[in-house]
Amino acid sequence: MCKLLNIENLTIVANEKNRKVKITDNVSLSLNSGESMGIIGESGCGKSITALSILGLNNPNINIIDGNIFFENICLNKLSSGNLRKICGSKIGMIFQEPMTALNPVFTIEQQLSEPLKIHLKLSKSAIKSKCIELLESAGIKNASAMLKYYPHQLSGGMRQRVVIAMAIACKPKLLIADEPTTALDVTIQAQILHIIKKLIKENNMALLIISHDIGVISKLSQEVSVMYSGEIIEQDSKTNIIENPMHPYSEKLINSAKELNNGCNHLSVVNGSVPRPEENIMGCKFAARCEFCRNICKEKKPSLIKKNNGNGYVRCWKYINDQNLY
Amino acid sequence: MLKFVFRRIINSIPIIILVMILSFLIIHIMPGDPVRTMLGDKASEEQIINMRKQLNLDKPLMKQFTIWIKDIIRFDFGESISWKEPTLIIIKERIEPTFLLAIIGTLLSTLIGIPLGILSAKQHGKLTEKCLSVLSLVSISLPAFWIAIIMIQLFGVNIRIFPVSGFHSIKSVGLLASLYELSLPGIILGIMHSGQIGRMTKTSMLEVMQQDYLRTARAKGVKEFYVLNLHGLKNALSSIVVVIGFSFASLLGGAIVIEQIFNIPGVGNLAINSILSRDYPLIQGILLFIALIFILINMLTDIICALINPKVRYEHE
Amino acid sequence: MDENIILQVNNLNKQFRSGNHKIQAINNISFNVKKGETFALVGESGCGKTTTGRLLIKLVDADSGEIIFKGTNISNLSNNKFRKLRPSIQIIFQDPYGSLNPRMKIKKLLSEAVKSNTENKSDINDVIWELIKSVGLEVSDLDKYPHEFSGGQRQRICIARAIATQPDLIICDEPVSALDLLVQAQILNLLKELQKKYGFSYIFISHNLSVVRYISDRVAVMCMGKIVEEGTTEEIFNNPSHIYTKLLLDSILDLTDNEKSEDLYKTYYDDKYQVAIDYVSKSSSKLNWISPTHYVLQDI
Amino acid sequence: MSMNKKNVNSYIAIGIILLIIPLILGLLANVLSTYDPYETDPLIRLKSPNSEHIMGTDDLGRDVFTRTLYGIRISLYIGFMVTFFSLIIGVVVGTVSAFYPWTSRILMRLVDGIMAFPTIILAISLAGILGSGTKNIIIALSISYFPMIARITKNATLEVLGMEYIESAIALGKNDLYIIFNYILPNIASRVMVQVTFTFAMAILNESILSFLGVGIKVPTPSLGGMVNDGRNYISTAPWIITFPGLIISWIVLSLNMIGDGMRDALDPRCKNRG
Repeated sequence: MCKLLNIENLTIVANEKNRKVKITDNVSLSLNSGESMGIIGESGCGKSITALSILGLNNPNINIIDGNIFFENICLNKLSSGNLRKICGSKIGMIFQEPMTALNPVFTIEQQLSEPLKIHLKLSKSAIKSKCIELLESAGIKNASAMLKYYPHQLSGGMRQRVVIAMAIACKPKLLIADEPTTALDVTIQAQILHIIKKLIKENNMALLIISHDIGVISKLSQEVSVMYSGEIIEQDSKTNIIENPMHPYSEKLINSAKELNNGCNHLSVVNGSVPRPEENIMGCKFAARCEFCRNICKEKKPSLIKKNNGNGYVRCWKYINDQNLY
Repeated sequence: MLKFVFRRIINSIPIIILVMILSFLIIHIMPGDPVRTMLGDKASEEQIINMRKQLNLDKPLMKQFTIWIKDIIRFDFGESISWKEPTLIIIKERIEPTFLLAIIGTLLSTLIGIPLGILSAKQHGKLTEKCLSVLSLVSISLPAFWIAIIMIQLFGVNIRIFPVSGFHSIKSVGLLASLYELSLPGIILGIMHSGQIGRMTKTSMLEVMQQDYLRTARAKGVKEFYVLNLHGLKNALSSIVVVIGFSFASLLGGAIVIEQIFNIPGVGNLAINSILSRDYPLIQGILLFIALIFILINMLTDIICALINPKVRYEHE
Repeated sequence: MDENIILQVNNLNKQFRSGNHKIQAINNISFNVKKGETFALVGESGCGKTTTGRLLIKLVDADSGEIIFKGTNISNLSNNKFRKLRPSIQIIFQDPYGSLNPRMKIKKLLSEAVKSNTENKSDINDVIWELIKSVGLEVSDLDKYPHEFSGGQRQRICIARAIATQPDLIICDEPVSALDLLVQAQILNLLKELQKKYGFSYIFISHNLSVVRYISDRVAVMCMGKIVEEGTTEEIFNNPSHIYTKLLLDSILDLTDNEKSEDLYKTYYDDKYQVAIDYVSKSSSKLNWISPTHYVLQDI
Repeated sequence: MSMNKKNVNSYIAIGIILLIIPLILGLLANVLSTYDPYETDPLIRLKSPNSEHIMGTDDLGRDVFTRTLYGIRISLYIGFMVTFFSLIIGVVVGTVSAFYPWTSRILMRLVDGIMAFPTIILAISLAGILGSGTKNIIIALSISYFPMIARITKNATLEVLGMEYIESAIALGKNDLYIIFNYILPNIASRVMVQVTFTFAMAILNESILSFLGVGIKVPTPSLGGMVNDGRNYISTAPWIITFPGLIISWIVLSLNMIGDGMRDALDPRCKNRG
């Protein structure tokens, strides 16, 4: 059976001034239809850029130099822009981080919401209107028909995000990409939005790719989790395994500090230092400088992503690579 | 929307009052006695006293000011000394060519400026954009009077395709003939102002092109043409409208130099002649008239902006 | 008055106007902060917590109410008189990119802060060296400009600036919200460590309950400009008594995804949120004391 | 702030190089030419450019090259003085009215009032009323141009005042003067400088217009605009009289506009790196 989404060895660079900076390095992901996958990582780790590159929405100075993105066996990154457009919004929907800026301030909600319906479904005018109301209601907006005449600035952040969600699912896409959908929202609103997304993917049997820096958000919505650090996937496993038994020292620290903060404790365990800048050229493991298990090999040679002994997950750390694997 | 228009009108009242004060004061800042300068050295003492009386300059400043304000409210902008006619009537006779010229200039500059601005925003960083940006820089750097003289020599004298001087009203020669007389100055003004409009279009398009909502539109599968020209341009339009309004207003205020060179009897021409002939009441009247037109156009552009962008409307309410 | 109380706020009010609308940003709030403790103001955006912080250092003037800092009522002090007191109350902001003058080197940023405390007689270079080390940066960093640092490092510089004046009270306005989780932990630990060393008090403003729970001794929950519940951290987290506090606590995302919480979600937040908001907007200013340190705002 | 884009740098660089040439010509006018700009000689009227008079002579037999050099000198001088006064007045008015909002009611209203007149009309009227002459042109143009700088200064200051680093300085107990000089001026300087460069360009352009229309520099004194006016009637027979001064005005204004454009692009957040 073919995968719904298959990202293979994706390497993305940004052209800055006179040099090229690697944003992601050999990222591979795959997702079956109806499944959900979360990508977690700190800001600047390349998770959003990976997600945006699926629909080719990155800035023009950011290019894929290696690897492919397959969606239903179609290679998206080699598709002409016209053909890619047919997939955007119809088979793949996207929710963005900033509800305040994601909507066009000079068009009404109806005008914006009806666009994907007009383009992909080619509905009649009256059908569009009733469909718009239906979509808004499914996104948890109560007075939907009144809402259609509003402009974005008349709505609160939570309401705008619901509109963005309604727009993303307008054509019942097979894959929904959510890029930090709740980061800009208050906690109580966050809970509402997460619930709506969860309900909608279940009802429409959509696959979900969710990007977040918050393990709490990821754990609410996804079955599989990929942990990214400085442009690389360092661990990939089921959610339960990642949360209960993270293997990579970085994921361990990340999960632990989230747990410590949530459960209340007297002292937070700390990882010193900060994420290396993308332009730094690091030979070995990117986390080596901050890792308490760092050995010589870690600084010299980059570990490869290996299958975990127990189960289906993958991890990228010398700790788990047997000596015989080093030739 | 009505509320916005109303508020906008109310808001411009203080500035109108201020403009009245400033145009009143302008005659009082001049060094020496304005009447003596106006009449020249040969004027007799009696003439000076009469003139002073006529212009109310013999009264105290506050009294002069109240008379000035009262007159303006009755649409009396003063009386020209050299023409012996009310300023407004003189301006009225001169407004037609200026108005036509302003329309031609603005229309041309908009038609040239906006597409080129969008093009250079799209081609940002590429050769096309660099060429266009140098061209627009040149267009705002050239002195209009110099270009106009050269153009007259080229297209009016060497190759006779354009008329080079004068203007006859629509009533006397018909619309087409009038427009034809204004074609060369109109083209010059259009090209020179297109630089400014093109630059503004480019700047605001570049800003809009960074916005998240264009990405949202692309994610919906909207065609790139509509992403830029529907989603993008409608957002960029309000700042472009401001520049267009500004350039229209300054043309209405008189393309002084162009009118002077092409010998077009317009408002700008009148202004410079009144200054050269030291006809102070006329200068005052023209200044006030032009400033009021300026304020009016500003008001209209603001209202157009509010129509385009609902956010502007609500920010003011 | 209690010797230990360093800041006492009584019946503070602040109204903002936007056009014809009046917004009661701060609605009759009172609280106190003791020496050496961390007092948290927690709530969602627009609840007035940031405004409270700005009122306390008179970046904005209050409409009515008293702010008594170390026995002086600063709310009606003129700006000129208050200027001398300013170094004793410092503030750390959320955005580490906007809170440092981009045109000054770190050395200048720190020395101007040290100089504001005129009582400081020791050699200024020594003080700066000690400061930069105490926040975990290198002496060589002094000759750099703010843009050369990461968000976490900049927040360290902000902290160094704040403690340079030897203040009694530091207002931390969402100091870790813009930072990554692991850097958050570094900064939170640094704040705790410095408090232990120098003994100043914090007013910790945050929307993040987990962070508040970690760092604070006492918590006030704000909603719509009112303090709806106040108590020690244990009391608030173990025995939340106001409907809004409960809602906030329920919104914390735990890492376990139990299916039974699904039903709870269904209509829970939409309705509960509205109920809580209505409840707060109607409630009187009467306090219902649960323990000597714990109260909730009473219903009408 | 660093100049990020390569072409931005080159804009400023080209602009400066272009500007240096007329600058040298103007400053060294009396060294580069031995002729007297006022000396008329009916015998050599309207001579085309030759080895003695490299830009030819005008209708009164004056050397066009010499007069152009002195014209550049006076243009640059007026441009500089106008920019200087507009900058000082504009920055003071702008910062004060941003810093003390109550003063803005008077100061910015005045600025709005002046800006309600089209600059060129205002400048011509003022120059006409004050009478021609270098000093009066400087006054007229300064009054016309300081409002724009004041407005930009005010907006930039308000933006800076909204930054949290200002609040942190207030919290340190710094006084207003300290904040203005150490916090506000360094942070608005670059934006104001862009406008200053454009003001310089516009002042030179408008000085030439005033002189062309006859309300600028008094007649025998060489000025670029005045020379174009003088040469107008001889354009078919002696085009060099108006060609060179016109070219030089365009040259100076273009180079200043290039510098301004380059500076503006360099400051533009769009060109900055992400993160």
